[in-house]
Amino acid sequence: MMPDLGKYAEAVLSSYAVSIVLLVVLVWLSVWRATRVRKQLEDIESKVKRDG
Amino acid sequence: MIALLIRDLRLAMRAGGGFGLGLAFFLIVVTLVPFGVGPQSDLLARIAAGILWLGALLACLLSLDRILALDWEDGSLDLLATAPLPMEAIVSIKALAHWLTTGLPLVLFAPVFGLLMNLPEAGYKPLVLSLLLGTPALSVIGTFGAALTVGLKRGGLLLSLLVLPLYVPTLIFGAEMARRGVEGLDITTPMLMLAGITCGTIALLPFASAAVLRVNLR
Amino acid sequence: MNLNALWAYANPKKFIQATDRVLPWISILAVLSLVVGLVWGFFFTPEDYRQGSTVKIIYLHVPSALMAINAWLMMLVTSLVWIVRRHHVSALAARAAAPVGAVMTLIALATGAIWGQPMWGTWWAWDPRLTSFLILFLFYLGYIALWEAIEDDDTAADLTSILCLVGSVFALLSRYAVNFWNQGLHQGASLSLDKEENVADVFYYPLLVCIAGFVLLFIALVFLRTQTEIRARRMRALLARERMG
Amino acid sequence: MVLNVSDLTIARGGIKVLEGISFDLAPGGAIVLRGPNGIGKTTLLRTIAGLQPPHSGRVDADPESLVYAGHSDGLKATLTVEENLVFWAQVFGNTDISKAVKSFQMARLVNRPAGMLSAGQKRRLGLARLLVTGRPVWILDEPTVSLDADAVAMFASAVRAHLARGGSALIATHIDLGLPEAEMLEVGPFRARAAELDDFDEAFL
Repeated sequence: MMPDLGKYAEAVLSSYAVSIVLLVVLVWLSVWRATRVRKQLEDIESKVKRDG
Repeated sequence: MIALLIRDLRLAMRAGGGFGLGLAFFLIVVTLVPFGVGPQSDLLARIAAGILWLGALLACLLSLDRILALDWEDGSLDLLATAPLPMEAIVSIKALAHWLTTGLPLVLFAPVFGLLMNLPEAGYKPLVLSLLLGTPALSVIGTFGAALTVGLKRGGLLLSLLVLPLYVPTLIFGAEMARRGVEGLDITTPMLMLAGITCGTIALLPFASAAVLRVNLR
Repeated sequence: MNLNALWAYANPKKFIQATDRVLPWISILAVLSLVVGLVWGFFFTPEDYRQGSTVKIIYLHVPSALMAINAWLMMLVTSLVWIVRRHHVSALAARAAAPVGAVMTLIALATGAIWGQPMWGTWWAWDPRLTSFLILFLFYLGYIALWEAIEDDDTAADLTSILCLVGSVFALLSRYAVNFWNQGLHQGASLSLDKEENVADVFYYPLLVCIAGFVLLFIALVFLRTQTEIRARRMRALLARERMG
Repeated sequence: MVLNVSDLTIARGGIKVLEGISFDLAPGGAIVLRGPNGIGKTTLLRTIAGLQPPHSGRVDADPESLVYAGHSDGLKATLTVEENLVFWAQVFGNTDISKAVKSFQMARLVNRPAGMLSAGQKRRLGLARLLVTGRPVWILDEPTVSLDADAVAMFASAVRAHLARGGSALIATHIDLGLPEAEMLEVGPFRARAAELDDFDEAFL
């Protein structure tokens, strides 16, 4: 399954690891903040509507 | 306009520090470098031009936040903005005052610091010339940064972060010109580039600085 | 298509409605093409006769480098739109894109350094391309820091868009200056119209899929993050309105 | 009319604070703006002075006729009273400062650094600045902060002299200035109504 990367295995694997980690962190942070802000806004909107 | 320039220069003189501080900082940088890299005179001679340029740049950076912050705090900027001076002229004068109090002394004293750094003889003229051509750009770019961060309470660090990347082209061409001078190579290309950058920033950047300052005064 | 109709999406509400419809599809496509491209590139491409298996890094390095520059270009365009037409969504899209661009720059730098180690024998060389990317990264940091530092949203939008314009000019100047300063080890552009000279077909097709994946990922992230910025902005406006009573 | 404000709406931080303000200021006339703190008097004056754009409506005035004095006086502590005044006179294209020095009885202080003045003296110097600009329309934001009763009277007489010469003044203040001839304008009724809720467009509200 794993291709033979030869003497450069470390370099190739570490660059894939670094990049994928960075991308996942970026996506996760964006999604996390999106859901949080969406929820906060809904709370405020419902409160404002209730108060008139 | 001249009144503003005279006032700024007078303030720099009265406040002490204005003229001297940048120079003193420059001297300290030049003193500390041999402690960091060792006292071998051939090594110092090789890096002298670069260190002197870097020292000048840092000395400039040190005083940038004073360009506009003091006038902002005491309300002078509001009043100047409603005065019959165009904002572009105000920021240009501010940059000129900064250059006269910081850049020009550095240019004049650069040969002395060159002596300390064991700068080869061929290097003095290109070094002074490159500083003379380059430091006005540093002041004008710095004024833009100061205008961006003028309303912020802790703007000092942000100012450095914003301004230093903008300093890259000036530093590269200025230091390259001085370095080539030391090595006795042709300095025409970097000199023209440096002059071009300085003229370009002096001509165009005040418009951006003025726009930014107007936004900050809203 | 009528270009003027495009401006309708500058309305925050309409922007959120429209992007909500397409966001799931773009996200699925982005993940799909990234997985396909990276798996293809990692498992099913041969080694380069000169660079050995390190050539597989190209599937990350080139797309992220492209997106690092394109993200800045997109910010430049949206900043101009904000300055000229004053559409808030445009300014917020620039704000949303900046961290994505910064991460892309970081990936390009990291993969470049890791690649450089076996190829050039050093982690970091002051090579013009690498140096330019480092400077670009600094520009991203300054831009993001300025957005964060200013409280008033419209002031921040104005200042950051002017910084983006000025920064673009100086970034270009720096690129030229850095080239002049050091001629560098980096190979020429990996992609160009006459691909025969640069990258062989076996590497080329998975690379294209990866680039498509990065572009789609960028679009999806910018849409999502712009929605977030719009909502955060509306939240601040509602809170301020409440304070006024 | 030297200043004509019609249906002006102003915003602070993107939020409307005052709306539908209209008034005229004639040569020799004065208007005093009254209203509680935070209602937007400062924003209104800054908008009229041209420091920030109006949200909607019009301000018609010759920008070369206005002079603005805000909360801070724009004085430099290390410069003397005379140097401060001469500087502002020159910025506005004048040279003579003697009249300003006389009106605010600052003759004894001219050679003293502004940093050595008391708070009230500083404020007087800031107001003396208005005279040296030579501009007819004064826009003053809380001009009597930190002035004692005598100094307030001095200020009132300076404004009166200015009006008598055909100048005009627009003043925001809480206290009674002793200017019975000035017209009062209560800004409270112009307070902006909160924006409609579901109208979620460019303004985010």
